[in-house]
Order: sequence, then C-alpha cells, then structure tokens
Amino acid sequence: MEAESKPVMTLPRVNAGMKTSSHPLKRWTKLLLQSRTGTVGMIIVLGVIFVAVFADLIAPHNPAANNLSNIMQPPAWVAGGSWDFALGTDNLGRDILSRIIVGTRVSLLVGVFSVVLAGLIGLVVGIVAGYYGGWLDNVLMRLVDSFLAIPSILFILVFLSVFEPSITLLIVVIGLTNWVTYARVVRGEVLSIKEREYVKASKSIGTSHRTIMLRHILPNIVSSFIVISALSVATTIILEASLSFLGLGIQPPDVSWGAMLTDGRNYLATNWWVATFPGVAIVITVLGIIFLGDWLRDVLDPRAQVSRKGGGK
Amino acid sequence: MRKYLIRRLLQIIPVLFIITFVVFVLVYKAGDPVALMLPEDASESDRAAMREALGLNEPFLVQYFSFVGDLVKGDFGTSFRSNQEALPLVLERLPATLELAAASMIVAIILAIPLGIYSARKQNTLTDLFITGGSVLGKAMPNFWLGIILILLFAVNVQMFPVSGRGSLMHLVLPAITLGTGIAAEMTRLIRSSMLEIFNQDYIRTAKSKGVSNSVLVYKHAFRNSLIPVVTIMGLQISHLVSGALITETVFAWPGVGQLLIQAVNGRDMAVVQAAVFVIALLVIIVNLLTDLAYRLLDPRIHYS
Amino acid sequence: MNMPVEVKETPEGKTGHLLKIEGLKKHYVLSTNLMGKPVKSLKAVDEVTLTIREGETLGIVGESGCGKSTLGNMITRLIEPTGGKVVFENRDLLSMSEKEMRNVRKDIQMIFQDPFSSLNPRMRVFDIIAEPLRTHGVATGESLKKRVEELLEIVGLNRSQGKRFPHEFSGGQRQRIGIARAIALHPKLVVCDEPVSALDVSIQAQILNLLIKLQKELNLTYIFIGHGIPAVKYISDRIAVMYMGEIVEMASKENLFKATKHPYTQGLIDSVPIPDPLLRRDREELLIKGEVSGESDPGEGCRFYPRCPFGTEMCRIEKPSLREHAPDHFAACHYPLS
Amino acid sequence: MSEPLLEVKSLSTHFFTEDGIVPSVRNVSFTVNKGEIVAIVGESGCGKSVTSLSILQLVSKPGRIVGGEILFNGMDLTKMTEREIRKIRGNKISMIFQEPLTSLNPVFTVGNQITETIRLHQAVDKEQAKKLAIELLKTVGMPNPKKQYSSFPHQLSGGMRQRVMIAMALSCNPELLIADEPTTALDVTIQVQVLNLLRKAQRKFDTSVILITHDLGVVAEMADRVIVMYGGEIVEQNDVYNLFKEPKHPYTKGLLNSTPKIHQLEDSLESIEGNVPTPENMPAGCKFNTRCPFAMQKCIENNPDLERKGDGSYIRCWLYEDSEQEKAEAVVSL
Amino acid sequence: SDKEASTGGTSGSDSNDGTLVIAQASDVTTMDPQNSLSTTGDRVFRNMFSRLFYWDENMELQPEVAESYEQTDDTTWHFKLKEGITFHNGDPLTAEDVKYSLERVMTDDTLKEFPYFKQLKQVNVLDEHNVEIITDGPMPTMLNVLAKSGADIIPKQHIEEVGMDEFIKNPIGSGPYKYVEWVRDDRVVMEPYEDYFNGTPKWKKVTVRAIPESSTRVGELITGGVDVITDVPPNEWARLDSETGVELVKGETTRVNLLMVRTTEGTVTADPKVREAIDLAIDEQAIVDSLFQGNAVPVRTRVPKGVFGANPDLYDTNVYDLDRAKKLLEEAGHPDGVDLTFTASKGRYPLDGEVAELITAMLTEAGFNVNLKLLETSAFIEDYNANKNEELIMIGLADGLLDASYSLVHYTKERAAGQTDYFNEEVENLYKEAGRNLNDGERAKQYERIQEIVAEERPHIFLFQQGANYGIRDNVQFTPNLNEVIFFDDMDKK
Ligand SMILES: Nc1ncnc2c1ncn2[C@@H]1O[C@H](COP(=O)(O)OP(=O)(O)OP(=O)(O)O)[C@@H](O)[C@H]1O
Ligand SMILES: Nc1ncnc2c1ncn2[C@@H]1O[C@H](COP(=O)(O)OP(=O)(O)OP(=O)(O)O)[C@@H](O)[C@H]1O
Ligand SMILES: [Mg+2]
Ligand SMILES: [Mg+2]
Repeated sequence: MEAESKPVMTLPRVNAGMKTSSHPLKRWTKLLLQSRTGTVGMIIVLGVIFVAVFADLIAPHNPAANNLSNIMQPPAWVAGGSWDFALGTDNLGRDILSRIIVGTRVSLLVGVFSVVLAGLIGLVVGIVAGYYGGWLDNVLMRLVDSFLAIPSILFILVFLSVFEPSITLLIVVIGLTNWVTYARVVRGEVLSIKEREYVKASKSIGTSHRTIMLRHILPNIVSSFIVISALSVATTIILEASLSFLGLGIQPPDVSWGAMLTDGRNYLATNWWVATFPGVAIVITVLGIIFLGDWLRDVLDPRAQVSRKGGGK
Repeated sequence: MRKYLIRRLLQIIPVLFIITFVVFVLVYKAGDPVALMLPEDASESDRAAMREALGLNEPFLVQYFSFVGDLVKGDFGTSFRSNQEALPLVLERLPATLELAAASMIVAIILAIPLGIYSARKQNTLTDLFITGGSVLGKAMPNFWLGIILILLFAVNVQMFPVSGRGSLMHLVLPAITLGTGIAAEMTRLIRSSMLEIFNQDYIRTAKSKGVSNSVLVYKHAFRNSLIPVVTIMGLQISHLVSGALITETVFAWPGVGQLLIQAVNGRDMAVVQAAVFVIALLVIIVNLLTDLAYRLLDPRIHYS
Repeated sequence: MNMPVEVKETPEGKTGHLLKIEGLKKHYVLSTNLMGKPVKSLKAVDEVTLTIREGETLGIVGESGCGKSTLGNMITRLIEPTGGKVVFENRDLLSMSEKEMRNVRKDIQMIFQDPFSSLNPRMRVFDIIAEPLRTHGVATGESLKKRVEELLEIVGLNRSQGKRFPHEFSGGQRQRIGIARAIALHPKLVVCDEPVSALDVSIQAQILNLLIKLQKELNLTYIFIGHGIPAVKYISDRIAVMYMGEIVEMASKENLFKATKHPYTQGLIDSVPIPDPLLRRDREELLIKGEVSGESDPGEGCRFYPRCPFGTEMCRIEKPSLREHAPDHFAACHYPLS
Repeated sequence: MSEPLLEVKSLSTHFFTEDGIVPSVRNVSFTVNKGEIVAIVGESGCGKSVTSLSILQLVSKPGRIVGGEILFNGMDLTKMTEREIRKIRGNKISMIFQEPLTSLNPVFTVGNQITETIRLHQAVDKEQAKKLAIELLKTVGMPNPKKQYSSFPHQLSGGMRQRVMIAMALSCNPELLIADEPTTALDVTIQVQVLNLLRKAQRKFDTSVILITHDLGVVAEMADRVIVMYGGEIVEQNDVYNLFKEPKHPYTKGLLNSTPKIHQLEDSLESIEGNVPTPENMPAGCKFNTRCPFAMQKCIENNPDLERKGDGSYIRCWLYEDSEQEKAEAVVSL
Repeated sequence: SDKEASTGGTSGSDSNDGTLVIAQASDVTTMDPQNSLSTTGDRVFRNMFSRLFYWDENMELQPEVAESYEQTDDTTWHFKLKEGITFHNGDPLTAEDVKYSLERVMTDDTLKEFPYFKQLKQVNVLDEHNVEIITDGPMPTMLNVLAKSGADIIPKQHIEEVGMDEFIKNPIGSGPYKYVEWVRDDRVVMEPYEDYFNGTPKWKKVTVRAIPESSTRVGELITGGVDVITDVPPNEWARLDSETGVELVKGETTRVNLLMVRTTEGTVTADPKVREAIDLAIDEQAIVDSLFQGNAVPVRTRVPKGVFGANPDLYDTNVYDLDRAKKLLEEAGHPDGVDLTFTASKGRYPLDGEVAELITAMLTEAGFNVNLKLLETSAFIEDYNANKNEELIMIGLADGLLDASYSLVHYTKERAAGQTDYFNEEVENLYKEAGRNLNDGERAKQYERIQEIVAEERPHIFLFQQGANYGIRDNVQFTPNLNEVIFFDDMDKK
C-alpha cells in the first residue's frame, strides 16, 4: 500500500469541504439578521438617522412656528386633540411631532459624538492607568478624583467665557467632563485582566505594551464599555439641554429633545405630553443603540455565540 | 498593603492642594461674584465699591495666596452671599447629603442586582427585553421628571409619602427612589453584561458539576466575579451623589450639598465653592480608595504595590 | 549553604553557555508584620544555580509545586526574582530595561503550562500565533499568513482552524497552539513548561520529535519542564531534579538513570507507570511516601529528610550541598545512592 | 463487577458554530459497570472530554446532545430536569476537569470551593466540612493542607490546583467518578498517590471510574477496560490486558508505539504520521484512513461499524471484518 | 389624607391650630437684614425686626418704630421714636440702636443694602427717643429708604456683647416674631414675641420653607403641608384652580419686563425708526393673554401703577401695528430685514424663555432676523453686567423704593453709558431737578414727563408688569401687597 509514502502535512480531503470565509460585510449582515434584537436595534438606529437627515422634509409643521391660538393642544387621541398636531402642541402652540423630528438632529449628534469622545478619552486613560499601574495610575486616578470632585459646571462656565458657543464646543465639553466614568470602569477591569495568563504569555513574546493593551486588554473590556456608553447616550442627550441652557450649544429656534424635555418640566402636572414625547424619543433611540450594542457585545465575545443561533436552545 | 494605604492617604494632601488651586482659577475665571449679588439695576459704581470692599480687586496671586494662607489654618473664608464661614455651611449639609446618597445606593442595589442577574439568565427573552427597556427608561428619565411624577403619584394623589423636605424616614423614600433608579439602570446593565461573560467560564461548569443550585451558581460563583465594574460604578455614583444630586435635591427641597454648591457656583461664591469641593474631594478620594480596596477583595489576583 | 556550581566548559564543539543562572530565588511573602516586613515567606525557588549550553536540552523534573514554573517564569522575567542573576548570552537579563528585554524576548520563548488561560479568549488562533511574528516584524501580509499556516501544520493543527477561538479546541489542541506561538520566531532558548503533558502520546511523540528536529535545524536550546519522566528523558541531554525550590540532582540523562545518586530521584523513577498491565505493581509499596512538607520554613536540614527512607540524624541537622559526585553529576545528598 | 452502572447508548454531541456543525462525538456507546475502571484514550481532540461532559449534561452552549441515551442506574440523564440532574452532579457522579486553573473559581479560596460541595450533599456543619476538606486535601497529597485551605487558586502550582479538583470530586464518595486527565499536571510521585487514592475509593465504595488519560502507563496500571477513541468515535474497546498484548486497530497500535519508555533509551520515538482531522472536516469512510498505513479503497469509501468480536472486544476496522479475519491477521503479523 | 406621612413637623392644617407655614421659591441667604436685598429675605425680616417706617396694606408709608417725624431743612430729618419697644431679649429699643443700625448700613460698603443708604451722612442721637438724620443733599425718598430691610433696627448693646457673627447666627429683633431656627435651604422657624410693642402676635409658630421646585410647592399646598405658597408660575394656575381646597391669589409686583435697546452710534437700533418698528412688531397684549392668561399688565413705562410718580397714561396699554412696523423698517432703509441679537434669560422670571421665543417669532414676522441668546440666570447676569448686550436684551426690573426715581435713573447719561447709551438733555435735567425736589406734586409731574419721552424714544421697550401669584389653602385669608412682602399678622386662618 502506498500509504507509507503519504506526506506528513497534506490532508487533501479535509480542505475540500471547507467554507471559504465570505465577505466581511456579508458576514456581519448575516450575523445581524440572526439576532432579533440586533435587527430591531439596527432598524431603530437607521430610522433615527433617516429622520435626522431628512427632518425638514418629514416634519409636518415648521417646528418654530408658534400659534397662540393652539397652545397646549393635547395629542390627537386625547379629547381635544386633533390629527393636525398628532402629538399635541406645546406652550407656544408649536407642533410637538415636528419639533421631535427636527430635534433628532442635534440630539443624535450630541448624544453619539460626545459619548464617543468621552469614551475614547476614558478608554485610553483607563487602560493606561490600569495597565501600567504605579505612579502613572496614581496620577491619572487622582486626576479622575479631581474631575469627580470639581463641579463640571465650573469648567463649563470658564469654557463659555473663552469660546464661541457651537455644537462642536458642546460635544467637546461633554466629552471632556464625562470621560471619568469610563476611565474608572475601564481601569477597574484592566487591573483584573492584566493579571491573566495570556497577558503574561504575550509579554513573554516581547509584545510591546501598546500591542498588549490594544489586542489583549481592549477586547476583553469592550463589553462593559459598550454597556455604559450605550446608556450614556441617554444622559448626554438630556445633558445637552442643560448645557445649551448655559449658552454653550444650540439656541432656540433650534430644537433638541433635551431642551423639549426640560421645557416640559413645568407642565408635567398639567400637560404631560409636552415632556413625555421627547422622552419617548430618547428612550426609543437609546433602546435601539443598546440593542445594537448588546448584539455587538455578543458578536465580539466568541464564547457567547450561542445567543445568535438556534443552537443552544 | 499597609505601605500602599499610607501612600494613598498621603496622596490626598497634594491632590487636595491642586484641586483647591484649580477651583480657585476656575471660579476666578468664571466671573464676577458681585454682579450676581446685587440686583439688576445696581450701577457699575455700586458694584465697583463692593468689589473693592470684598477684596476682589486685588491681583489674582495676592487673592490666591491670602486664600491659601487662611486655608492652611483651616479657614476657608467667608461666604460672600451669606457672610458666614464657609466650612460649617458645607458640613451642616453633609448629613442630609450622605443620608440621601446612602438611601439611593440602597435603592439602586436592591433594584439592580436581582434585575441584572435575572436578565442575564434570561438573556434575549421577553423578560430581558423588559428589563433592558426599564433600564433605558431609568436612565432616560431625567431626575426632575421622575421626581415630579413620583410626587404627583405618591405624595399628592395617593398621600403615602410627604411631598418634600427632610425629616422622617418617609421623607427619604421618594428622593431615594428618584436617584436610585438612574443608578440602578446603569448597574443593571453592567451586571447583566458581566454575568453573561462569566456564565461562559470553565469554573461555572465546575460549579455546575458539583450540583450546586442555580441560585448558588449565580449569586455565589458568577456574581462575585462580575462585581468589579459594578463596584466601580457604585464608587463613581457615590461621588456623583455627594456632589451632583442637585436636581433631586431641588425637586424635593432637600437641603443637601448639591444645592449649596450649585448656588455657590452660580454666585461665584469662592469660599463656599472651595469648602464644598474640598469636602467632596475628600469623600471622593476616600470612596475611590475603598473601591480600589474592594477590587482586591473581589479579585484576589489583583495586587497593588 | 550555597555551593558554587562550577560548570566546566564542555570539550565538545558546543560553543559554551547560552544561559547562566546564579543563586536565583523567589520568595513569596505570605504575611507581613505591622511594619510591612515579611514574617512568613514561601521559598518557591531558592538559590538555584545552573548553566545551559547552547544547543542542549536541560530537563527539569520534580514534585508538583517545587518551583519549576516559577523558575521558568523567572528566566523569561515574567516573575521578578527576589534575588540572583540570569545571564543570557553574557548579558544580565535582570538588569535590563524593559525595552532591551523586549528585544531579548525574541530569543527566549516560553510554552505555558496552562494551555487555556494563556490564550486570549477573544483572539483567533491565527492572531495568537501571528502575534510574535507581527511583534517583531518578521512577516506581514501573505508571508505572515503562510508562516502561520505552516506553524499550525507543524504542530499538527489544520490551517482552517486558524480562524477559530481557543475555547473551541480540546486541551491538547490548545497546547499545540501555545507551542506554535513559541517556536514561531525561531528563538534561541525555549522554556517549555510541560508542553506535552496535555497531549496524547501520538501527538506527544510528534511534538517531541518536532522539537528535536527544530533543535537540530535551528540550534535551539531548551529548558524542558515536565512531569512525564519518560518524555523528559527522551528529549533531554541533561536533567535537573528539583525538590522544594532547590536542585537536588543534576546529571546527563544516562548518568541520572543509571547511576542515580539522590533518593528522591530514585523515587521518581520508580514511580513512573509502565505501560504494561502485566507489570502492575502494588504502588503502595513504593519508595517515597508522604508529600512535600509545604512548611514555609523547612528548617535546617535536608529538605527531603522527612520523606527519605535513608534519613539520618545528620540529614535532619545539616543541609547537604550540591556537590559533584562524579564528572558532571551533581547531587545534594549526604549519602548518595550509588 | 457485572451490573452496569452507566450505559451510554449511541451518544452524539454536536457543536453548532458560526461556520457549521462540528460533530465532536458521534454515535458513542459503552458501558461502565459497578466498581469498574474504564479508561478512555485517544488522540487529543477526539471527543473524550465532550463525551464526559455530555454524561453530566454540561456541554456548553453551542454544543448540544443530538442523540442517544445515557442511562445511569437505569435513569436517562438526558431526559432529566435541571433539578433532578443537580442532585446527581457532585453527589453520585462527580467530575475532575482537565483545566485546573480555569476550572477553579478565581475569587474563592480552595477551601471554600471544597466545603461547598461537601455541604451541598452531606449534612455536616461548617466546622466539620472544613475538617473534612482539610482531610481530603491531605489525602490528595496537598502539602500543608491547613494553609492551602485558605489559598486562592492562582497562588497554587498547576499540580496543586489539580489536586484541589480531585479533592472536590472525591468529597462525596460518588458512584461514578469521571476523571478527565486527572494526573497530567502531577508529578509521578503524586500521580502514584492519586491513582492509589482512586483505586482505594473504587475498592472501598465500589466506585466506578471513567479515566481519561493520555498516559498509557497510567492506563496499564489502573484500567480494567480500555476504550480507544478516534475522530469522535470509538474505534476499539477491550480488556486492558488484551489491548496491550494484542492491539488490533492500527490507531491503537500507533498509540502504543509512540509511548516513550523509561527503561530504554530510544533514538527516536515512533509517531503516527499526519494530523488528526478536525471534526467538521472528517474524511468520508474510516476516520483514520488519512493516516492509516493499511488504508484500502474500502476504507476511504465506507466507515466500518464497531463490531463485537468473540472475545468480548469491539473493533471498528475493515481489517477485522469477520470474513477477512485471516487476511487481517496476516497483515498484522507483518 | 395620611396625616402622619404628610407632616414633617412643618405641616399646616385645615383647622386653625395657630401655626402658619409659608413656602417660597428660594431660601433666605442670610439672617442679616442689612445684607439681603431679596423679597424672600424681607418676608422674614419684616416680621422679625422693626423699622422706622413700613408700607401698609394700601401701599402707604406708615410709621412703625417712629412715632412722628419732621424735616427741619432740606437735609435734616428729625424722628421721634415710640416708647416701650423692646428687643426679643428684653432690652429696650432706643435712639442708640437706631443710630447704630443706620450707621452700620450707611458705612459698611460690603453690605448689600449699602447703596441705598449712602446718601445718609450722619445720624445723631438727640435723646433716648429722638434721632436726627443728616443727608448729603435733598432726599425726597428718605422715608422709602427707611422702610427697607436695610433700615431694620438691630440691638447695639447685644451685638457689642456677643459680636456680629453670633448675632447673625441668632438674630434678635424687635418684630412680632422671634427667631427659633434656620435650617439652610429648608426652613426658618419663628415664634411669637409676646412683648411685641404693637399687640400680641397672632401665630403660635410660623415656618417659612424653601421649596425651589414650583410643582413641589403646589404639591405641598394641595396636600396641606403648607398654608401659603409664593411664586406660582402660570403653568400651575390651572392645577390650583382645579384642585379643591386650594386657591390662586393674584397680585402685582413692581417688576416690569422690558427690552433694553442699544442706541449706541453704529448699531442698527441707533435709528429710532428701527426701535419703533420693534415696539410695533411686538404684541404685548397677546403675550399677556396667551402666556399669562391675562394676569400681567402691558405697559409702556417702567413705573407701574402704585409707585410714586407713575404715569397712568402709559399703564395698561400697548402699541402694536405689524404693517406699520414693516413699513418703518423699509423707510429706515432695511427692506431686506435687520439682524438683531436678542439676549434673554431663561428661568429668572416667570416664563421668560417663552416670552423671548414669542418675541423672536413676532420680530421675525416683521422682517427682523433675530439671533436669540437664551441664557441661564448666572450667564445672563454676567452678560448683562458686563454690558455684553447687543441690540436687545430682555430684563425685568423692580422698584425697591416704590419711587420713580429708582427706576428712571436708567435714562440718565451716566447710567445708560455702555448699556443703552441713551442720552436726552431734557430727561437728564428733569431727573436731576426731581431728585432735589421736595415738593411731591411737582416731582411726580417731572417723572411723568420723563416717562413720556422715554416711551417715545424707546431706549427701553416695555413689555408688561409682572404679576405675583400665590397659592393659599381655602381656609387662609391673604391679600398680597405690591412690594410682595408678607406681614404674617395680616393673614388669617379659619
Ligand atoms: N502568586 C503566588 N503567591 C504565593 N505563592 C505562590 C504564587 N505562585 C506560586 N506560588 C507557590 O510557589 C510554589 C512553586 O510554584 P510553581 O508554579 O513554580 O510550581 P511547579 O513546580 O511549576 O509545579 P507544577 O508542576 O504543579 O506546575 C508553589 O508552592 C506555589 O504554591
Ligand atoms: N465550543 C466548541 N465549539 C466548537 N468545537 C468544539 C467546542 N468544544 C470542543 N470542540 C471540538 O470538539 C472536539 C472534541 O473536543 P474534546 O475536548 O472532547 O477533546 P479531547 O478528546 O478531550 O481532547 P484532549 O485530550 O486534547 O483534551 C475537538 O475537536 C474540539 O475542537
Ligand atoms: Mg508549573
Ligand atoms: Mg479533553
């Protein structure tokens, strides 16, 4: 038999049935469609982005046009409401639906980008501090302590006196004041992860610190990171309102959900819809982001693949 | 370990010093306190006179060093607005703040731990979805919103709790729920995500092979391992609660440090801002130190040197 | 207490020492007093001195927990020693800056004992193996891919398995991933911490043969830590026997097995199970009883004394030093066997 | 020694991964009698661990038992509820896992983890449990058991961790002990002790043991019966004496030949050439055909059945097809 | 209702148990009456201290500590004090105390009330019950000043004994109620002073709480936690109307919301036509009707009815003519519109943000391109005080003296510099003359004339006089005052 002469390394048959890895985009789409919540999340997020982009075309009314004869009209399905103003009107008689539609733009922009900025800063600081430890950790963490202790409004006031207000400024300010949460959460996890064997293994290869942080530590903290950042979008959207209020960001007649919510505060007891619908918009958007985030978290965790398949049951 | 502790405690001094300096610069840069003390139609000369009288005309460094000089003696100076010593003003508020912070933390923990664990165990079921929705709601509902609604529902319509103010335990319930839910939202999500990660570990399988009940599996073996991010958030939130429960304090007319601090900032009331930040910083540093110590307890592999 | 181990230059063509370890020790502090001074410490590795010649394989065997992994980890500086010296190619590793060390790491690789925890659960196997190549810029792009696939096959894995994650492999397969990672860079010295104990014999044989082949081709030097005495015996040129953090015997493998000096070594050899059910012995009758005392401070005398069948008063009181009983055959025993 | 304690019937366990189905265990059947030690040997990755995990219903998520029965004392474990199976785990059937570090919870002391099992299945108080645990640690040869009782897993050496696992598994005198490479991380002197321990337990409590190992020396010392697995299937099963004396399957032969022996100095160690095919890419026909020196056309086309031979052995090989018995024997004697 | 839950020791109740609980929007900042300047503070001080004069419920000045007075010349005033007035510690109130108090507030320039008193030059004790005050010029507003909280009389001897700090911690006055405790940002508690010189106080205990959130305040009122609440914003009115057991009480304030307009050379609003166009473009009546449900008065002056010197022609009136506004803009050479930056506060005055947004919309309608800067209070005040206002800034100004002189100073060159940069020779002269004029009739005429000119030239464009709104429980009787101060004993509870 010719079996003896078989080369050691060849396995002709084995490769035959191999699936070639498909195009990444296709693969991700496939993965997304496998997850129900992931799909819903994507639909919501795409929907919100669509609304933001085409707000002016979609909005049934001019969001800034006040109509003093239509003040505080309730939503259509409540007695006294009309489908002309489906979600009712506010204290200046403006159409709440249109304001929500147009407000999407600012809220989404600020909500997402300031979280990204804060997240990036926090991620870098947290990983560096946790990984290197020692004096660097001490200095960075005391910096975090200081940021926690000094009220951010002080920084904001100073920013205000130096810079021209704009959305970019708003994003930067929120980013610069909110990174501490990420930094501390990330650092806490890094402390634990850096003691794992595989980090040691990588060190023994001579891997640079940077690579260890990027390839070994970072992927193992994404999960907590995704969770906090997705939720923070909600807080940031609301925070935007209070900072705009200080004169940092947008001004009427521009609208944002946060501002609508804050304005509606005074009418909670009497005209609930003013504050409720922008709140609902925030909740839906953030839910979408969270669903997407959870899905991403699962996909990134090689061991959690079950949830996306029928497999585990 | 002892060395570590001592070093951490010693660090407090320079940190507080730096914080004081930064705050001084910020308040100084943030604007003129006198403008905010006098009514709208006070004239410029009135304001100038008051600035002069309060020593606010001195150059920055002179002001700063005189402040530090007093600070070393433990004197934060006197509030511009109320003409009272700043530190007692802050310390007077501290119990109310700590009381509220503790109560909110308890609410958060009571809500977050079972919900987070439950939603991790029921991952991707309808229940999980509801809990996720709930956390988003908890996070997206601003404190004023929830606070006012709670007052309307449980103090005005059904008169179960007092509307506002501080006093009995009953007074604590609504504000603590208001603050606690937001924190719980975040914690729930974090617990869920780290639990999901832990459920895949080999030692969970080991525990299962011993035949432990589900609750032991979850609450003992998995939960403890998932606590690091949760403890971090708790530490952070305590810090926030000490300084930033402003909105809730306002809604419930709760006389805490948050209200004081924000009024002081809005009034550029240097002494009070300094005293409040100082006290808050001290608390934050201690809480964070405790957090770091808790890490060690939670994960014996972590070591500090 | 500490005896200088004079390592003689071998007359053969081997170019001399690649690695020299002098008085290396690691003490784990177990508890401290109020002043932060250690009161109880565990001497995981105590005053180990040895030399490894270029191109040879030094086997290290010994009781579990006797400090083999700790020793290996100290050589690669993954654990900072409490004292001593590690000289690699005439350079003291312990005094190197991190940056210098990182360069040296290319030449010193490690195969880890625990195959799973030393693999990042979130990295694909391909990336795990590619990491050292990338780190030191040895290969990129296509050539990297080729090299990794080659490595996968060398250790007996399928190239298609590169895109899987560690948890999808069996214990032995994981170990092979670790081996592939370690040999990827053609290092000069490989510290193998039980690289084959999780492998089935056929793969084990393959790997051992592979290691030997690589050694011949690339002039590699191995420190081979293992429990499987037959395997260690098979691959090693010299073998050091450790007991409670110390080397108790060190000799060429022929001498170690034929002219065993230390009773512990003898015990080890006798305990090896023989793959023939007909030769089943009653193990209860075996030479070595009991277990490592595990006392953090084992006292004055010979550390093996409590378990030694030949222990005398002398052994209890005085600690034997590692002496050269025959050419190149060291043992730490007052009453060497043969 | 005749009553069957565990009967595995046509067990198949598959992993449903992103890239397709991985059939790690296929159609595996075997029996473990009361007080018997059955060794499972086989190529790494051939499904030994998955088989044992399947018995305890512990296969992790993407994996699922897709067919077969597992009868323990006549009850089908695959049909039990979580609550029922929990009563069996750790108590009646306990398991020693292969990965000693990751299988211990990093945040609890080893003492805590051992006493947990004890208190779960035995009516003892804390103090007693602690005493028992220390006693167990001592039995498994843990140095200074009192001290190590309060150590964390990461403070122990690999072998020590393994012994903790063993202590845990033995704590409740199980009827069936599944030991997945229990001594690989141990040095030989301790290995001897542990093996003795297993045997003692087996004799004293009539415990049955499934011993998964690579070390044919250990098999020879311990086992009553040996199951050889390859590519997710059983390829040979025989009484330990016969198996070592007269291995039949080419794979088994290869295994025996690759074992390094202590009492002779080999120049080279024989090994089975080639790679183990991965479960999702198993060749058609006999799984071993890619590496088998005797492979025939038939082997590439059809997978032989596991056939019971007259001497009570089972074998899955075309060489031993009844009709061609003689021919096979001729080949073997070559 | 669950009595236990709703009481926090500070509860009012539906039957008169002799306690009174008032909740206001913010807390007192100090217990030093001479360093306050806030209505919230005055509501406490008014009842804890006494002053030489006070405003009665008809907004007439009445003697309180003073028995009688006499102006001996343009700059000298002579006051006779009532006898038998005692401080809460029992010490008699004498001319020494009056001298001590007034000298403190007229010399200590760190006190917030100081600016009002700097015209006083000297206070002389004539005898135990007679003092003489000398001013640095004719001071027609003397009695108004003496009715401010800065003129509250503090006990000289006591303060000299314990020190000012201690006094501020435990203030002692001679008013009907004495200090019990102050929990900052929570409440001030007072008890009746039985030996009050003007009769026995009505209430057994008065608590003034600070509840910043309006809906919480209303909630407390509805549940009976408090008897009276101040500052009920328009959005809560409907709620008060619909709930049983509570009632909305509407009052007035001296605060007028107005737009300050830059007349500075080079700005578009330097052109009077543009200013007029702005005024004509804004429909004040619509704002008042829609946002304030009619509970505010459109005005064209800063001096509302009830304040000395008010011009009745400019009260409760407005000009609105959109077409004419557009035409004016065209005439002024801005057919394509005018860029305006409009600064306004949000949260400082009731519905100020909404008003600003409405005005922006109205101006846009008329062809202005408005850039609205809506700022939170401290940022707003910062801009305002730094004269960073551009074309328009909306502000609410009150009258602390209830005298037109207080308001109209804004139209003098010195005061307007940097802010509106308004200057009118006639206004300048009229204001100066009036300030020295001790003839009330003439003085009032001069002020009315100034207001006419201002309404025409529009350095300020007036919007409306703010209303004051209180919520009370049904069993409480309460009539609000123009100066928003509450005298506890004016209230009644069934
Ligand atoms: N982080 C630590 N803290 C305290 N003791 C430790 C620590 N790590 C290891 N040890 C102790 O050091 C000793 C040597 O451990 P090491 O891992 O080197 O043993 P080993 O010879 O490799 O054993 P094995 O063959 O079982 O892997 C053991 O007694 C162990 O308990
Ligand atoms: N989670 C998983 N996903 C995909 N495949 C898996 C998974 N777990 C195990 N496998 C596959 O199942 C097969 C059998 O694994 P198993 O752990 O039973 O091997 P083993 O016989 O125990 O090997 P070893 O002796 O090396 O431990 C392996 O080929 C492995 O790749
Ligand atoms: Mg080891
Ligand atoms: Mg296995």
